[in-house]
Amino acid sequence: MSNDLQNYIPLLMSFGLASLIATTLLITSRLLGPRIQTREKLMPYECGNDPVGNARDRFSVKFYLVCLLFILFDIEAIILIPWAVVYRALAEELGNKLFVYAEMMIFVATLFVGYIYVWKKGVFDWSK
Amino acid sequence: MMIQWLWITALHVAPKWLESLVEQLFAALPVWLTSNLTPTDATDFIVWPLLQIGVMLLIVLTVVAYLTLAERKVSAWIQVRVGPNRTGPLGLLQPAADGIKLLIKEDVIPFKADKVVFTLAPIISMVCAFIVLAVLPYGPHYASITNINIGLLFILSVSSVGVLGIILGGWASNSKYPLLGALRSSAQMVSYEAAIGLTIVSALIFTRTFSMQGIVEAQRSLGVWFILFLFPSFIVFLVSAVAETNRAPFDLAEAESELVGGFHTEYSGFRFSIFFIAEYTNMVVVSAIAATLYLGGWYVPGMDWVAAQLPAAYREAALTLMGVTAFSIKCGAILYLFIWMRWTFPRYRYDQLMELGWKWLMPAALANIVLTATIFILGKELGLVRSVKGVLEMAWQGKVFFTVAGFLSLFPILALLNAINRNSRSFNLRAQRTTIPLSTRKVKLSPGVKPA
Amino acid sequence: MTFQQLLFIGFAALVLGGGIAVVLLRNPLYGAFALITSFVGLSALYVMMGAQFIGAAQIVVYAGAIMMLFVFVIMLLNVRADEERPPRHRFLVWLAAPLALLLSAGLWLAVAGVQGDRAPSGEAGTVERVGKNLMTRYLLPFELTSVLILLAVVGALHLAKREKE
Amino acid sequence: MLPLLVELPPLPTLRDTAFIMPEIILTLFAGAALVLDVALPRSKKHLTAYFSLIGLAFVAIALAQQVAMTASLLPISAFYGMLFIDGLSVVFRFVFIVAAAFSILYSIKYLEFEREQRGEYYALILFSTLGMMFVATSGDLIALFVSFELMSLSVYVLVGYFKRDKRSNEAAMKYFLTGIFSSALMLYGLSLVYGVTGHTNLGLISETIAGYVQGGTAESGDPRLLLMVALVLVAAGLLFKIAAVPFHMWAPDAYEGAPTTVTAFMSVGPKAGAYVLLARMLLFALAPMREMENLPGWAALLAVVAVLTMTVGNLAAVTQDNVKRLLAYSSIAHAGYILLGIVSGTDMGYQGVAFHIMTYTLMNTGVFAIIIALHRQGVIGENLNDLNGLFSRAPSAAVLMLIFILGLAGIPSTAGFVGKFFLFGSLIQSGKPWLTYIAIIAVLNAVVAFYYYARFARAMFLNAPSENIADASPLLLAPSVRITLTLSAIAVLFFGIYPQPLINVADIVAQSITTVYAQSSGIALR
Amino acid sequence: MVPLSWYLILSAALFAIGAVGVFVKNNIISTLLCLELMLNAANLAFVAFSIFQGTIEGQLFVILVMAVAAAEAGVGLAIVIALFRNRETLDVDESSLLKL
Repeated sequence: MSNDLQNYIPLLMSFGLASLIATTLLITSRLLGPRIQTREKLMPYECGNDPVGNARDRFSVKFYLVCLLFILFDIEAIILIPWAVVYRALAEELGNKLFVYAEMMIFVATLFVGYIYVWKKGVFDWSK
Repeated sequence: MMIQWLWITALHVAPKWLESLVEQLFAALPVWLTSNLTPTDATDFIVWPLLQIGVMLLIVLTVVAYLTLAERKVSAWIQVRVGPNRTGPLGLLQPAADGIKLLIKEDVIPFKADKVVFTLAPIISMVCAFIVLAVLPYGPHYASITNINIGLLFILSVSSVGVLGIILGGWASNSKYPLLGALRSSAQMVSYEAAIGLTIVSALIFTRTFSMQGIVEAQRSLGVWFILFLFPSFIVFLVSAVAETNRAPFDLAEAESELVGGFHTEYSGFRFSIFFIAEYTNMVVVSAIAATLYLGGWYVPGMDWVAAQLPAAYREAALTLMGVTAFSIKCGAILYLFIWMRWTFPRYRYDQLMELGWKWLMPAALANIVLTATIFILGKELGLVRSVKGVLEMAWQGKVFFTVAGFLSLFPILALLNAINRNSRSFNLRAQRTTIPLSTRKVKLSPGVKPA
Repeated sequence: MTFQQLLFIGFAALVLGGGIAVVLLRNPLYGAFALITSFVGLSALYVMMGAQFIGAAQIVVYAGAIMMLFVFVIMLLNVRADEERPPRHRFLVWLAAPLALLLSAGLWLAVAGVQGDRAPSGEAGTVERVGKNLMTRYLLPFELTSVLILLAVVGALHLAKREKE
Repeated sequence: MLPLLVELPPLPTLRDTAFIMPEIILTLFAGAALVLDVALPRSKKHLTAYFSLIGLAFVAIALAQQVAMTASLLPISAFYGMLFIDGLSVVFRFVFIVAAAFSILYSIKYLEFEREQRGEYYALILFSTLGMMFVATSGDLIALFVSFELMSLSVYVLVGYFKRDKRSNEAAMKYFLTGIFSSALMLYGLSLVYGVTGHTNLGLISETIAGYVQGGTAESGDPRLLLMVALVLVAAGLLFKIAAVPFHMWAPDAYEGAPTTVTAFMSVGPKAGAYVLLARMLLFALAPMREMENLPGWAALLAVVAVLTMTVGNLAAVTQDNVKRLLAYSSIAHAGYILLGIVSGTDMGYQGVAFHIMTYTLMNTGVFAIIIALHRQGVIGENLNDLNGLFSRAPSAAVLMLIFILGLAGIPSTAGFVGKFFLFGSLIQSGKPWLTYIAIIAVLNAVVAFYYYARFARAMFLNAPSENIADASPLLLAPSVRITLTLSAIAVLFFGIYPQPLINVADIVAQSITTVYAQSSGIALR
Repeated sequence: MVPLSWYLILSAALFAIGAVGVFVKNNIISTLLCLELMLNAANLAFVAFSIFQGTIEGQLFVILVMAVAAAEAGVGLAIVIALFRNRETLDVDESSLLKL
């Protein structure tokens, strides 16, 4: 087993422990609490009125668009991260300092075109 | 200051037996404590970390419990009230009372709900909040539970999964308010998560590692906190962090005083409180990240010097003590800032919230990456910084340069934001007022009457 | 059997279980959830191999972002469970296990000879190594990716956005 | 700290950047088209089209600088072997530019008419072209995969471009699902290729595989087994893209449902891109696996697919009444013909592939241009009946259409004939008896094809105009389109009678393939 | 130590499951999920080969495949949304306007 892998074992343990605590607490609460179930109590909450219609209706597509943009910026961040980490070292090793700088600027500039496009298409304007 | 000096001098003149006691104590501590990175057998890397994690979870749970009390106390103080003061002295037993009350509440599952997912959602939230605690740098290496290479990235990834708990909870309730609340919460969290991801990139240029301990060490080797170099990034991070934890003034989705309580409307009893605990744990985690990335983690300038004044036997112990204390104080300060913000700023509208995330913080984070990279190259060209075997080294001129440049880079960023948002309607009150045409005003004022 | 092999079996079970659940579960939301479980298992396997960066990226990109998008769309369209219809090409369900076995066995046969199961080299998947190669040798596909992302934004926006006429 | 990368390669120089100058220009123009679209008012959006055309002209000029490089037959590599400039890449990039330019030109009026005039459309075509151009130049699996996805992803969007049209949506969905499925197949195959050889560079892969095939089997196992699995997966993925027979089901639907202009584009551009990728994978990376001892090589595999493809394509086309579906099957059949050239493995075959793809681009876009023009108010213009009496209504359009149709059918004295002659002839020239049999099947197929192409001619020239076509208004042929169509018709006839100039161009491609093939084990790409 | 073949077998099994799922599922979104499974199987094979051979290319491939997969998911789900808006069903077979 590599030395490095051992650092991950505690993560596994804390995962187990956390889920154990959560389930234990839930079960304890289930055992301790009273159980008097009435129809009104189990009804979905709609400010005291009887529920109207189906709860799972469809939503604005804006949520999808926001999530889509999140994905793309997330990917960008994930790709930028290795760059940021090696930026210093590479700038030294390659001798040409501007090279590492420029390649990222190209990447960011390309995405910035997309950013402008998305902005102008009004995706960020929630009220519209 | 005086007390510290007294303490140091006292240690210097301390009797030999005390010194030997400390030495023995350290020798008696199991191997894992000083070097849990190279365990020798199963006990070392199963039993002890397990204990460590258990203790940590216990501590954090207590901290979270008292965080709720602190929040109530501080809010009371800000509003010139007293706050909880009946249970125990100063209301110190209030969290326990709350916990017990919630534990013996009835466990209600709405009949329309999807039972499996309804149960699973809070557990996911809680696990995602707690698992991150294992990688935080509470102090020098043996005071933290584990130090993985990709600590920061791990935190990012777990928090991105954590959103699932919220969205599943809202969906499983099969009720309108929770579902809407969950969608809005998750859209909000997701928006600000992107900003966090990008703003961390600019910090990584200086840290060059994801390891949380490595980030602290990077600041320690320079003797500087990165907030000086990365002030714009810190601002972006802080704002995004508040939004990411769904706290006021960004608590749109669960604005309990105006709307119904968001994704956990249908949750009651201890199910609700698990969400609650997860939320507060996330606050702790986020403040810990901010403290680590920008405020030096457990490092305080001068602590190495103080430790060097001590006899060798105490050094580790003193460093640990100082480190853990410093870390707690920093986290506490940021947490206090969170609570303070809640009672100071009015709530945003949802469109303002999205706009702030996408039109202000996102370009700010992007511009900051570009600026930080440029400043770094500049500093390098000027010969102010060099790295020796991967460790950054700079003289005071370099530090001054980066600090000044870091603060100055705030201006181009602000100029950019101003330029691109000049016509923004969400944050420009004058523009908002003029958009309401006179003809549509409901209240017609008779001539001669001035509006109040 | 070493501890590591035990871990592998555990995570592999997670991955496979998730995968099978994706195929068997009728509710797409459950399917998405099962897939996330599978991805978490995969990420753990990557970390076990030493590809830490990939492991983290797997969760951030797949579990955190792509699956979030799926969940959003499922909720957005209110996709219900498949009706009580039998799955298409039912015979394929029975074919799945033999197919998987066949493919696996073939691979095993083929791989066992070629690779001779070398030990994984340490520090194979660190961020530094990935970054350095991505920024120098593989610069071109890397920049191309940004164009790909731009294209995806443009395309998806066009398709999903409701036009105001 | 970790040991850093052992040896860093030298930085890309200006020379390297010069090689991707066409691509850089294209990217700039595509991005600018997007920004332009946002900036322009609704009534002026068609300007993006002209802007894109200007961009393509610049790209062509930049590409012309590279023509001289093809003189030396050895490929030039840049960006550490990521790029691979040879005759094949230069010639085919011109083909892509022409395909894109024609599609844009024919789209302007059509989109105006459908009220879908937007800059995104042209930007997407440019992005797709960018992907194709990188497919043609990439010398590395990673770059190949990313650029191939760039190419396909924009076409998925383009197919669903009419988002209010159900058929467009459905076509996009089908195309997307099959496309991603084939990508996944290919990706898995690529992972096995990488696993066996340990490289992603095409040259190094070829070298390694040659070693395995020639005698590396003495070790404990036979890597060729794994390679076979990889080959099948990669080939299946690629055959999906070119709609070869076991994997052709999506093509008619996608062709029918897509906006006609997009159909025109995807039947020539991305398809040619897929052919190039196929050529790169089979004729370069996996070239040593053409024929192997004790194991079937890809030549036999591909021969079976080719025969099936042309037979099924032609037979299915006979029964179609929808022009777009008919042309879809016809393009499936043509895919079969083109595969024959790859199977034959001779110079003549490769010349035929290049020649046929080039002329096919002209002819197919031409046919589609007329169909696009037929599309008017109330008339979908996609049924064969809609062509009835075209000669009496629009004689020039009918004649142009006839020339393109005859070219597709491969009537002597058109360029289509020369292409088929080379493709079929190469089979006989190769001297292997089983290939001769295939040539006979191919010729029989071409005869079947005459039948359905003749239906076009009959509809246009012999049938009376149908009653339900109320308007006798002239077709929507803008002057620029008319000129382009006339020029391409003349080209089809000219190269049918005097093919030598185009054969010379095709020969550049063939030479670059054979040079690389001959030296596949010797070329080090760094 | 876990041998390479274990990882490869897992990846092959995952690939087969995904491929079968693509053909079996009625729902387009479920089909897309199965496609993601297939891509991930390929990723696993890439990483395993990369680690066991000590070459980095496989991991770079995986990072770019992730970007590609994200782009694909975005476009694919956008197509799903456009389709659903017009047709109100996500059944693969139902009332196909295009003949097969």
